[in-house]
Amino acid sequence: MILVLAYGAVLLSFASGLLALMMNQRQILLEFSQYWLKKFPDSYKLGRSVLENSLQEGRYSNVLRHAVFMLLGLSGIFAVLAGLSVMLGREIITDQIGLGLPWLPWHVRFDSLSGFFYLIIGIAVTAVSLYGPGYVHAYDENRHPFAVLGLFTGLFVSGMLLVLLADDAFFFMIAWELMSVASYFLVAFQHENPANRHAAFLYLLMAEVGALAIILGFGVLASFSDGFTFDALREAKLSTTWASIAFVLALLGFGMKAGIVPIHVWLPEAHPVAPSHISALMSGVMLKVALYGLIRFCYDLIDTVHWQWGGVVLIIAGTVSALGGILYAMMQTNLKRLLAYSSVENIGIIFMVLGLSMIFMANGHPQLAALGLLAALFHAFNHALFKNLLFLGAGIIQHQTRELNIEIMGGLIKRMPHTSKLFLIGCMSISSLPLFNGFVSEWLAFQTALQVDVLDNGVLRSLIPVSAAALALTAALAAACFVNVFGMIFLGQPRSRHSEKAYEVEDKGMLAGSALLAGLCFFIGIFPGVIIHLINSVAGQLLGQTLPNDSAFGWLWLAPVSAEQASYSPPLVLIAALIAAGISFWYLRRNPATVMRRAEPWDCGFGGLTPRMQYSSRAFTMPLRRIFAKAWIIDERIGKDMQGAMNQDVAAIHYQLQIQDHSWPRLYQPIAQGINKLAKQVGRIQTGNIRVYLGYSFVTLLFMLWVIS
Amino acid sequence: MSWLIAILQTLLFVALAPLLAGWLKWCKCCLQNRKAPSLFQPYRDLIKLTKKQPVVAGHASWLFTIAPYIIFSATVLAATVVPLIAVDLPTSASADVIVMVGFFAFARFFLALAGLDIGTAFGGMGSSREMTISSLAEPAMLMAIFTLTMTASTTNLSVAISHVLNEGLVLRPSFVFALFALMLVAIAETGRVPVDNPVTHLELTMIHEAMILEYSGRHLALIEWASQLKLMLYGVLVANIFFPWGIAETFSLQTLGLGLLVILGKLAVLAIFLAVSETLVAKMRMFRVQEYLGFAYLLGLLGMLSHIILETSR
Amino acid sequence: MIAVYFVLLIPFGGIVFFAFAGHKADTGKLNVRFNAICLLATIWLAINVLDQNTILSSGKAFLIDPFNVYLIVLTAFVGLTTSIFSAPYMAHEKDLGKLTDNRLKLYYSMYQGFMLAMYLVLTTNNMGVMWVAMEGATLATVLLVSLYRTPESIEAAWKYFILCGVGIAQALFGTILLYYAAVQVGGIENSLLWSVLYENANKLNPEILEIAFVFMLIGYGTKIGLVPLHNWLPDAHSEGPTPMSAVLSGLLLNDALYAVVRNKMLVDGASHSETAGHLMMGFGLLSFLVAVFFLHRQKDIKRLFSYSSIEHMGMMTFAFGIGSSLSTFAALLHMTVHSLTKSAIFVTVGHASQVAGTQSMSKIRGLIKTQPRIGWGLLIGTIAIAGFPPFGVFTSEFLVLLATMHSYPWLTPLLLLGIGIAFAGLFRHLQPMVYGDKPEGQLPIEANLWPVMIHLALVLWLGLAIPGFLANWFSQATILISGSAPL
Amino acid sequence: MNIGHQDFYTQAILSMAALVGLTSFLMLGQGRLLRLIFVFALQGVLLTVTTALTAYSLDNHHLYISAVLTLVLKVMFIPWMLRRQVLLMNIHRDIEALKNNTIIMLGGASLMVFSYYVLHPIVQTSSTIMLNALAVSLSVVLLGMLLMISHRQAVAHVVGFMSIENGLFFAAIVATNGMPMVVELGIAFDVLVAAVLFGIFFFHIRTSIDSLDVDRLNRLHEVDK
Repeated sequence: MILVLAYGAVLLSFASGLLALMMNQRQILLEFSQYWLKKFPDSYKLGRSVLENSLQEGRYSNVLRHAVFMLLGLSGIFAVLAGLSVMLGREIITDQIGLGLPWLPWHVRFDSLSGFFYLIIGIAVTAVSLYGPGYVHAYDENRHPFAVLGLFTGLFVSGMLLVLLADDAFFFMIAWELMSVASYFLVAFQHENPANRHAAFLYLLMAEVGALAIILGFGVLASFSDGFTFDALREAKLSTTWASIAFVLALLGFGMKAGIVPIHVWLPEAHPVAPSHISALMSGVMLKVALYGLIRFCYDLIDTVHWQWGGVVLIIAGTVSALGGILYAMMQTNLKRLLAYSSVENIGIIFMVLGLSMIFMANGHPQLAALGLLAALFHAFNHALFKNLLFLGAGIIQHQTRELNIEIMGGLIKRMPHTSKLFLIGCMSISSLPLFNGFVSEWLAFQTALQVDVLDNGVLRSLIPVSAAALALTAALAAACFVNVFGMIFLGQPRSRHSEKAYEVEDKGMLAGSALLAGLCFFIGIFPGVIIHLINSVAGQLLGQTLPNDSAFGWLWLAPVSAEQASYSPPLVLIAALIAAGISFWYLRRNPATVMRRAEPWDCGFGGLTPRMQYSSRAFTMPLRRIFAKAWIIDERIGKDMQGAMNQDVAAIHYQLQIQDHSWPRLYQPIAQGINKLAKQVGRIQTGNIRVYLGYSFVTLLFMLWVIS
Repeated sequence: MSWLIAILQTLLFVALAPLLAGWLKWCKCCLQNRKAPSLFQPYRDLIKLTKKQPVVAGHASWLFTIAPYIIFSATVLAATVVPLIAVDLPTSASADVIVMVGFFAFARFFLALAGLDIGTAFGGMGSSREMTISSLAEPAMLMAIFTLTMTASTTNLSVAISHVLNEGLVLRPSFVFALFALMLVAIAETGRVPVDNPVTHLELTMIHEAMILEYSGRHLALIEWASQLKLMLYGVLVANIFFPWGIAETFSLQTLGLGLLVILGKLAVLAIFLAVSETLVAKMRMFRVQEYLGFAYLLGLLGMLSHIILETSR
Repeated sequence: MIAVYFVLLIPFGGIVFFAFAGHKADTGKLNVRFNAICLLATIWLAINVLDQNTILSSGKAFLIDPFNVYLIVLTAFVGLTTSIFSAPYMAHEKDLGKLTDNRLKLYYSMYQGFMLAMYLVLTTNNMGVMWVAMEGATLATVLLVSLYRTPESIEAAWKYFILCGVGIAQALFGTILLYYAAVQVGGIENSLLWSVLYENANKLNPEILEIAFVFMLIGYGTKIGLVPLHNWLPDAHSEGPTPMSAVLSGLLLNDALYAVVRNKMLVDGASHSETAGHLMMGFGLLSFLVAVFFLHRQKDIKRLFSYSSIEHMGMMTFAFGIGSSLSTFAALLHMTVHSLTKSAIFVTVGHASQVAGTQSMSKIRGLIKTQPRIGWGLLIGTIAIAGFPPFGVFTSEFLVLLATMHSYPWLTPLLLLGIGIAFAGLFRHLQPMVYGDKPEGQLPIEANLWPVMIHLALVLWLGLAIPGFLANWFSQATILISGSAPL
Repeated sequence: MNIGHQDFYTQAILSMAALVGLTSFLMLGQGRLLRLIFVFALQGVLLTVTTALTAYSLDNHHLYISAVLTLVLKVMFIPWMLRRQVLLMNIHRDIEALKNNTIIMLGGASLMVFSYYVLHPIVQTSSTIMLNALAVSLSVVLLGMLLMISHRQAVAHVVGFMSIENGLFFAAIVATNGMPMVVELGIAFDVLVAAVLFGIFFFHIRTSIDSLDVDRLNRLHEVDK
């Protein structure tokens, strides 16, 4: 039954993809329907009318668009149901599909871990499919055919779902690459602008390299076992060295997809150029699938995680990514690029917490390991929610203002009231403020880090608190970053014509999709127990250890370790907050004489404040840019136009700022240049002179004869 | 019973905050040979402000008008967490120290947004600087707090405090470091000299004031009150974490009364220290703040390490 | 078994017919018919083999076993689809005035000649005849390479001719040595027959066989396009008419490899050292890695894909060289999917270059906008050849990687590096061609893309699931070659 | 072992082998096309004689046929065709200046040694003659390649190619008393076709680069100029 739901989700998304192909086939459908109606003239009055309506010239494309997304949404709902039921049932379902290699059919395994990520994907996909029709409506059918978009969206989603189902290396890689390739086409969707092409190329290249690393990782396991099924791989008895090699390969492969620094560069390139609902899926969900891969590989396949250095590596990589991600994010002015970098940050946090749990596992504290895993998965879940929300919001803004550059927005809070509220919720949860879901997982992360006392190893005991402090810094910077974002986009006065003219989006679906996510953000923030209960089953299956929190009042109190040590009760906090706010509000508003009066803001008496006098995003982040100057390659130019007598007084000042990621010049350009150089050298052997060629075969012959004898 | 005490304690917090501010001002005046206003001047200011009609910047949005309420109640929530006169109260169980930091972040978030909302240069400048400083201060503060929580192996403030209380007078090097770190952070977070100067209105030097420049009437009152409350909170943190003696562990009238008196005493002393330092030290440049906070972070780190290496090394 | 004679006689008839009938408007269609009938014949043949695994014709002249039967069908199939493509293509070339009736006459009759040679190579049981047929293939195609009579094409043809001629001569020397070794043993009747040799392999003198194998490897290796003997390949592919490139890449290289493997089986039978395997591995890896770098510096679209052929042949040679059952299975599969995919790609490439009016990649732009089917065909084809699932190439490469991981773990990084760089090389050239806005003055052309779709569909099918009979053949052949069944 | 102890047939074969080798050397050093072709024809004659000799001594009839084939192809047709081409394009006068001729010669000599060395394992299995004969034919093959590498004239390349064929043929005769008939015929057919094609190609190359200098066939390359 559960399996039916799981397969149903895959098939439905696949079907939505195929249905999208019908976009250009209206004529054929029309003829077919005519024929059908002739065949049974007096049947299905209703179906007939529906058919005729939907096949009308003007209607057709719209109807189809909605149908496609409806299927997608259905698959999302199926995925949610499947995930929930498998996690509540706490069972493991296995199956085989008669495809694949002759001696190796596709093995399927659906357990709590898969179920949890199924849930994530399901929610995201549902929201996106609510949002989608309104968004893609803007595309011009001739330049950007919906058939392509819909097809690859469907393939993309089904690929992700299949990855979660896979239970042998071969099937896993097929699903994995299906996901990559489909998303590649989505990134390249608007391929007439070079940015997309470049991003798509980079993305596919890194996906390929990562996939190769993963294959090799499986290969290492496989060469110690018989066959590529995960069951066989689990049996593999590896020496520590080989286990470490496999781990490093997996980290490289999955990390490349998840986007940890410094192998993250495809992310900020690919996410901005993809259609917003796709970037939402990529950033919110696909990265999680990579995370799933890593967890599956490290916790499940490499049977006993005996090496705590793996955890240390994860912690360090995670910390670097978290800090780097948020610092880079802060300097971006392209909204979606910024969000992409902030995904890097969140993934970093998740990796860090995973590393913690790995260390606890290695030191024989399974319960704390479970705590860490819980924090990581919970944060993954939250990130999926609010990052989706933010990307969808960004999509709406782009849709309404034709702009992504936050430097030239402003004042939208009045023009787009609903969007602004939803976006605000997103910002609050991502900067992990209490009462929102982001905070809960951050809190759990801190709690995990604070358990370091149980460890014996002094180095770890001092390393982990430092990384925890880095986590704190990250959180604070994230808050600053998103204050900047929200302030620049929605507050103050409009900085450009577009944002002056902007208005709230009509399409209810787009708002509904975002509202769903926003609501979840808040709900989970208030009742985290719900999700924790689910994740416990995952931990139970992976580590054979759950948290004590599953007690009575689990929904009210959050006491992961013990009520003595730490506890947090969002509902009470919410109530208290409401009381406090209510009292002060009532008390101060009771006097009718003191209604608000509007006036011009203080302008130092010069008069004529213009929008250009507001703090811009660049200005907002300037202090941090000064303080962390080493983190970027900053190219700041100030040009002055002089005029007047002896060119003394300044007429105008031009300010240019380029900020670049260190990893480009340090890592990527050298590789590219190296390959080109090598290719040039290799090219020399083909001189074009036939006698030289004959010489080659002559020499080869002699050489090989010599080798033989 | 305990709930009642908790609520009373919170009210006490809210009520006493302006008094502390007044006392601080009084001390400074005395140190600077100025004629001091009465201790209750802050109360008068607040009342006056609530009576006034609030004026709001022309194109400020709803966010600007509700921000004060949010800021105030967030700070009050933080106050519920910190034990003032008695430990093991249910409220401090419902939210631990990390959550308290979260509340501060919450208030700050909206304060900064409000600063940006009015769409003038000052607001933006203020929010930018505020976010910068706070994002540097937060790790330092957490380092300091972690030292404590790892000693007491809990993040629940009242449990931690009673733990310190029960183990009696133990000289912990880590605590010394943590204490100084926390003090430095407190000064930065509450916007005192040398990081920020609450009394100045010289545009280019102000941080906190720049953000609330457009506020008036009851809004201003709320924000002022919130910042006084914040000052007191930090004071109580420093006082009760590191010198918890005298705080009530049982809910009898005299213990509570004693606790109240003791804490008043501690705060008074702290305020004097603060006043002296503010009189002696000059405000530092914006871009030297990172060194200041870096030092605070370093102290916190040292505290942490000394806790790990010196105190519980195995 | 009569089927074999059909398989051989039909193309022979084709040669004669086209040579004397002269070129008419419908010759292209006739060519399709010939190939279609031939395909039927091969299928008939395959059905014969289906029940009993190996068939020796009377007089042992022909040998059909699981190793070559699927190659035969593949040859016929690719031959057919390519002829389907070539009919409108050549017509268009004629309209452009690049070709005359006489040349087309030559083209079609030599097309059949090439097919005949291919069938002969595959079906014959006689090593000598195999050599003759291989040489015949060269002779049949050399004139087609120079079909356009441009200086480049003539140069390419000359190089092809000389290099392959000299190379194949080495193979003959190897054959003679083989024969000699067999004669030495004595008591072996008509000892050039592969089946006979295979039975008595253990009696043969290993040293002689190894020397012979060196000559074979050099000789047939030239045809496979192993570095550094590959130099003729890109020239011939890029200068000849595109259908020729398709069949050269899709069939000729396979069959040369087939010949080498046949000989390797003998050597392995004779000597139990792995010398032959190691030689093949070395050659394969070298070709693979070098070709990968060449991909990056191509300007001509057909050259690009011919280098990718070298790369893949290198990988197959490497896989056969490893000689474990897994790698052998992978190599057999790779032969199939590679020739399907590569010929499909060449078909689209031909159309693309007709759309742009040039083969230089800097001029081919915005195919998806100009003619979506061609653009998508090229894109999907390249995705497939670059080894992305769910296409079959991925399956085989996956298996090759794992097999290498099993047998020679320290070589896998090289393979991975190669695959990565190759991918980058292909896509850096591909993307600008298919994406982007439609350039000026490019007109959609009359293109028949069914071959492409069928090929890619088959490759997809093979990637998702290998049909039972094929899997059976593969595993039989694997047992034949490597001595044990895959897993 | 001493050649004196061999029977007449063997002695004859060995001397033939020596002569064949000699002719290859002559060709290698030869700059004039007409002489080159003549020497090539001479080699063909030697092959024919060898074949006939073998056929007679083993009275193996199908070898007579291959002898005749050799005579027709290698002695008459191909030299005639080549000569005709050369005269047609009147390049019979220009001498190809061979660079460092002596080195090439020495290289050729060392090749002969090398081929003995390579084929040495065969000694265990068979009499020395076979070894010698095979070695000679191998060296003829290698010399043929060397000829092609050292000469720039397309005609010379054809001659080299054909002399390689000769070497193979010689090996086939002396080592294995000829291949099976069908193979012999096939090879002969291939050679014939090849010869014809070469004729065609001379014409094409001539028209495209108006010379037969293969060094000028260098448009297709991978080197950045």
